[in-house]
Amino acid sequence: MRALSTTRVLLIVLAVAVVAAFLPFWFSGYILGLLTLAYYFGVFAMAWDLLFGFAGEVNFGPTFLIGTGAYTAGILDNLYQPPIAVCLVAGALAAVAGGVILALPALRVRGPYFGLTTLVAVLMLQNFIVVDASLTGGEIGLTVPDVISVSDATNYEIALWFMAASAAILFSLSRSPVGLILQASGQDAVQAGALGFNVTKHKLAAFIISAFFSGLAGGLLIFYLGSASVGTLVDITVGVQIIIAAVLGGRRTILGAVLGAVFLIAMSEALRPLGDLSNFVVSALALVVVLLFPSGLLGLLTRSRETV
Amino acid sequence: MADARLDVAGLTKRYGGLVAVKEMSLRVEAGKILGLIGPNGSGKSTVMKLIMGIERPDAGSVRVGGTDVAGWPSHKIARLGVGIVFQHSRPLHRQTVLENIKLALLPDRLTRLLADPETDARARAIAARVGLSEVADRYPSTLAFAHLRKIEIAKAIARDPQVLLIDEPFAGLTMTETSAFSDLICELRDDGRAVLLVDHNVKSVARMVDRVLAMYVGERIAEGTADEVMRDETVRRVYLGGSLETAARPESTFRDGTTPFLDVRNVGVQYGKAQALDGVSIHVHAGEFVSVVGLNGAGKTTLFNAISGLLPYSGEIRREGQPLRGRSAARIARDGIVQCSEGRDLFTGMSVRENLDLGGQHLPPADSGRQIEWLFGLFPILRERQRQAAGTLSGGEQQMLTIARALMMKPKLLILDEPTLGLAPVILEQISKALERLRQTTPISVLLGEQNVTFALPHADRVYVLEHARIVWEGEPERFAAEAGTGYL
Amino acid sequence: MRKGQNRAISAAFGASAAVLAIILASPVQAQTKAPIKIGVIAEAQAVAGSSIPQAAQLAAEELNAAGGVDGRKVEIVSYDNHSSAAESVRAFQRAANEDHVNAVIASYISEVVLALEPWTGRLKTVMVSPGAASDVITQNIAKDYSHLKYTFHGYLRSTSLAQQVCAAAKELLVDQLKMKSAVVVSEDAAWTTPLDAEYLKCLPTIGLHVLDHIRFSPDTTDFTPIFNKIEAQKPDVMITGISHVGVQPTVQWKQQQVPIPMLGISSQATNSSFWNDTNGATEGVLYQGVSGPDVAVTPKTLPFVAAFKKKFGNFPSYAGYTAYDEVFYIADAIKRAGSTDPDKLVVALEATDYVGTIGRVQFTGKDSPNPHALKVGPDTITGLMLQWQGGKQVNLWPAKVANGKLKFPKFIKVGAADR
Amino acid sequence: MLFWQILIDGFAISSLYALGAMGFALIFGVSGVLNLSHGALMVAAVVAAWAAGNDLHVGPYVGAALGVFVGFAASLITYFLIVRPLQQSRKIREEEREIFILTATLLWGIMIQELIAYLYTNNAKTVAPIVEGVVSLAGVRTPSNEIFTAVVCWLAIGLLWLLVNRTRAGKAVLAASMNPRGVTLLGVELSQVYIVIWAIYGVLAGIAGVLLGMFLGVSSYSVGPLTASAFSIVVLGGLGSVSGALIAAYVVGYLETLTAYLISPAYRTIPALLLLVIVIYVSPRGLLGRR
Repeated sequence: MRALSTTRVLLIVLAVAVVAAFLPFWFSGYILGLLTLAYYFGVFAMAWDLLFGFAGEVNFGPTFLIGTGAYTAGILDNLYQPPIAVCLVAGALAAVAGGVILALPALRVRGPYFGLTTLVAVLMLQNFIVVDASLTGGEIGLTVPDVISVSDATNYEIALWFMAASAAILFSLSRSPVGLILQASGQDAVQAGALGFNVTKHKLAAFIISAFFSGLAGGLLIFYLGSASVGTLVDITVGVQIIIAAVLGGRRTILGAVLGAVFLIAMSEALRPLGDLSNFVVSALALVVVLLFPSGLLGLLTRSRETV
Repeated sequence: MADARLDVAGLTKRYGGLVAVKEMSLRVEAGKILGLIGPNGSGKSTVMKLIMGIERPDAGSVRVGGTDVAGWPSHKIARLGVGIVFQHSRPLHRQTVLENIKLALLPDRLTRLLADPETDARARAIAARVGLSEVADRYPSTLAFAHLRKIEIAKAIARDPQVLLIDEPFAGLTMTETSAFSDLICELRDDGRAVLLVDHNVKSVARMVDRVLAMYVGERIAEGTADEVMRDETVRRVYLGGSLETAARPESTFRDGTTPFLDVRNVGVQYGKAQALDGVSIHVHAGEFVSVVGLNGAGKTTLFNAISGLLPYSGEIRREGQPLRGRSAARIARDGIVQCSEGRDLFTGMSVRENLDLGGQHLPPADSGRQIEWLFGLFPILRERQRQAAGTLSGGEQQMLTIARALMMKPKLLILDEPTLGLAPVILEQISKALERLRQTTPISVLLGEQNVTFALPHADRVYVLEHARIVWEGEPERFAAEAGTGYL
Repeated sequence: MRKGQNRAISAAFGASAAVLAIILASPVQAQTKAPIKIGVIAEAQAVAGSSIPQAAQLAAEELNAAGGVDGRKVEIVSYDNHSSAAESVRAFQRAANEDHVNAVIASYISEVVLALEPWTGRLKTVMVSPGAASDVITQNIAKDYSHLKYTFHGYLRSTSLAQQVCAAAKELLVDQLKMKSAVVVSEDAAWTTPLDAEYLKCLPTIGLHVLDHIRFSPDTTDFTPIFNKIEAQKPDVMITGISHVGVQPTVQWKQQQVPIPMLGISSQATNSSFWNDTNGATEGVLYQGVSGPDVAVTPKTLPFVAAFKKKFGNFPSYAGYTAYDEVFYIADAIKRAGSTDPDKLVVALEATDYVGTIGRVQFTGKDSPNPHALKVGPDTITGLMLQWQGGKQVNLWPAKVANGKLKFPKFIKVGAADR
Repeated sequence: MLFWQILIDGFAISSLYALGAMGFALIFGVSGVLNLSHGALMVAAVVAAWAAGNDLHVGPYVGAALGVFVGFAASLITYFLIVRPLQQSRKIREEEREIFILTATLLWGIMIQELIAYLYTNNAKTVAPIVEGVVSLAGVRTPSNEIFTAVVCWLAIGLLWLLVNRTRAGKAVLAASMNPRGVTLLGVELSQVYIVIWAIYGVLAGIAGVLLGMFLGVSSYSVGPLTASAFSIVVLGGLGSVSGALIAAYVVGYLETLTAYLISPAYRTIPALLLLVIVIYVSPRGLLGRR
């Protein structure tokens, strides 16, 4: 992984994406639907990895950003039915605003305390959605009148290319000078400051970027599903699953996050015959990976040279 | 006057009631090196952090090239031309050495998605300058400790700072590495930079510095050339104490012969890449009082923690001939090797009595009561303070409680790590008396680690000097001043 | 029935449905024709939802034992939606695109059905809901008939439910016990909005003065403040609209000995296991139902209950009855349409006239303000008012199928004093 | 009247919160572990007590005891299976250990939750109460069970206090929560202290769970909210401070009750969350935090 240049990796991403673009010729709509979801969750996990792996901020509330984006887009569509693109942009912007709100305490408090504020942010959003049921659809969900497409293949291609583009942007960013500074700020803010970097500015930027992609993906997801609900987009457990996808795939790799998300989906699909127990088994498998292979799938594949 | 690159005046920093730095003033001109020395806790590192903007000063000015930067955020101070070399190196592990250097060359802009093409060449030039050329494309985790220190220097000089702050430049380096390192620092000075070196003692920086400023408990105590400072009476008293009276018992009087009570053989400890202990061998006989003197950072605490089973180590540590490796720290303590750690590790929310009871919890209640009575005799103040929470005691009382709590365990060997740290002379007197009584009236062996020689020598039967992770001298206390004293400053 | 909603993404990702194997001794000739596939999307972990696939399965087996539909076997494909709208959408897509089902029976949660409704039009797949109640489902059809005509509401609308509650309350409470005042208390959900509106309209007409109208979050766990607030207003009865919650308000009602009876919709109370779930606290609770275990609403009711109990070991939930009937009338419609073409199937379903376990099933016409809703009334479906008494569900209304008398636990003060 | 009502109801619910959160705080204080499977352990205890009554037909006392035992056993399993391997793993960097423990305990909680939903559905369960009926307190009709809940909570808190302050093992635990290194230097095996605190924690969570099951009832969906409430109480009280958790539990309990009575039950949790945000922002150490 390390030995490969950024351009090489981007070419590999492109190649994989092109191959994946042909999957609709072989796979059924159902499998495509699963992958569509996996790709969106991959984007969530990548955005999270940018914050945790690079900026060093333990964000337990990725769903705060996702939910803000998705619900803003969905509510807007419900109320005024502007073009979907307008809803998506509004959602992404709302998520960015959410990212800034989340970043404020992060720049003030450290470590577990920041993690707590993010958790509280999720709980607040959840409460707002549940209480304000007339606007948000409450506990069970918000249904949007418009969807991007009803064709599985079209939805799949949109998700795939959105994911590939996000991966390319986020990965390039992580490898760019800005990514380097971000990593330095995350690892040792004092030292980064002493090297002349405005740590606050860089971390804020990381929050904004992470929020932008989370919010946009959240919006796209609800216009794919046709509905949004606390249980699928906002709940803390959803956030944890995103974290698990990123940790499973390998932290600080950006691309590993997609791998983790696809792996989780493939796993739950493979375990479908177990019925109600499938969630149990998927959690157990993820737990085993966390316990035994902390460097994640990508770490396992590339045998990272980083040693403790 | 006008060409002082760094001009600090009246700098003050308080943490709550504690004054860490009091009205410090110092000046460094271009092309000069100022050594800022002081024992542990003297506030020298705080001064450095205040200059860099990592901490905010409560009062005073910090002028860099004429601009007062006191209270600025550190990235702005850095951009004004101040660089710092931290004592601990934390390079980015997933980036090569070159990339680590490039990082420091990057502009602080969010829009910079591609590095300037010349960045690479500049980074290579800096790597060559500090002697990292051969390893430029390797990962930090594969490098030796000295290389990691050089990465820090490389990062600090990447922006071509006019003022360079260096914290403990030689900590963890070998002799040859030290000399290569000081050559490098001298070259940086010859470029016309103002350099502030922060270290524990004069000796280590004497060869390079133009002037030395000595600090003690937040205040300046002396300033001048290295020689002047070394001859200064106040400095000598701070480092070496006054006249030394010793009352050593010859080693031959301890009758356990070839298997001493504690036998540390060729022990090494590594913290990451840094060698914290290197081939250290010491021994303590049953009933003997042994002092290990050394400056802060020499490795005393590491040695004691290895003995107490708190750290993994190489080599062998034996107690009465039996290896200690594999026993848990708690087991070692229960078996009678008890440490009073530097941080004291008291249960601050509990009363004095409760702390003592916890020390005696392995004893039958009757024994425990008797032991407490004995200790109240040794430290009468603790009897008065019985019901008070440990956290509310004064520093000296806390130290007495720490020792008393350890003695509640009826130890065979008592390890005392820097018991004098931050204590007033009156208190030292009391603790000193208690230790002497312990030595006279009990068969307990004591292993004392100190940088305060005045405190360490009077009771000692034998003394070791620990310097840069190695034992450099061993002998009777009366020989210390003549043979090891000067090197200690 | 769901709160906090801890949903594993793995679940969110896929309809992790267990496809129930349908292997029956089948006549050889039937296998030459492709089976009729009916998808069932339900909440397998919820009591009300778990009866849906079971009842559908039972119906399919009975149909197949009788030779199937024109020699075609009926096959049930079931999906667990984990009570989530998004997962239901996934399951619906899978059912339509992957498993090519001919019709879908989906969910007792209104929000789920509302989320699926646009997909019935998008994927041109017929869907019948066995248990959702919201009037919005059918109002939507009226607004966009050509697109949403594939949705059928196979359970009573909230408005109809409220009307039945009012009718029962008039006989049982006003006429018999001379009650005068009520407080409406409902959970905040899509289905209770029209329910409450109808309550507020019809209760005064039967002589119950509505003192207050309380809506609470389905997340509520501590009902003490709500009961206290109601009690302070001294109503004669609480008229309820609860489905997602059930056990907790009932248990706390008993524990705090709130002296006011509860009557209305309490979906969880329709389940036979409710007595155990509440440790008997449900004693005296009055709830509307479309059927009861010992109530012969139609000649088909009791045989169905017996067969269900024999096969699955418990009694069906209210959505079990409707799901059972739905399999039969979907099969019937396919037979009449002579095709599984969705548009022809819609026409055939609209003409449904089928006597099932809960009454006579007929759908309202496409010109009605609520197209594709169940018709209610003495000739079609009347509904029941039951009460938990000593661990049994006893029917009190309508009188002709009643099998018990109104009876309250001691702490309830009925008609007590001069309120 | 309303005043007494709020006072009594708030007291009962606060006592429950306190009991649930104290063990959580103890664990964090001694070992720095935030156990996010907390809610799952409590629900497991409730479901065990419920199932014992329904399936095994045992009396309420035996059922409750069984529930508490399940809480105790589940807690120790959590420690040995999940937490200890992660604490001792050398593959994980020190600064990342925290997120690994959080992730793993959360996964573990989800596993327990899914298993419960699978075996016993996600319907709410209530444990058959040990005492029934109502009594009148200051003119407020109060269920005896509510009083019982408060009494048992305070008995358990009192016992915990005695254990910690009056026994040698308890003293060692308390000392370890202040300074883990200090007790090692005094010859106390931290690994044994950990086992003791996880055992205490399990019993407390079990009792709190069973009481909650009798008082309000829980379902498998309660897992997340229960963890979150313990978490916010412990943060509000100051991470690791057991007495802080006790005080914070009453602050949160009364704030919730006041909101429920005076504003609306729907907004019940919101003021407490707002308070939490403010406290974290103004004083990240919480009301009585040490770290």
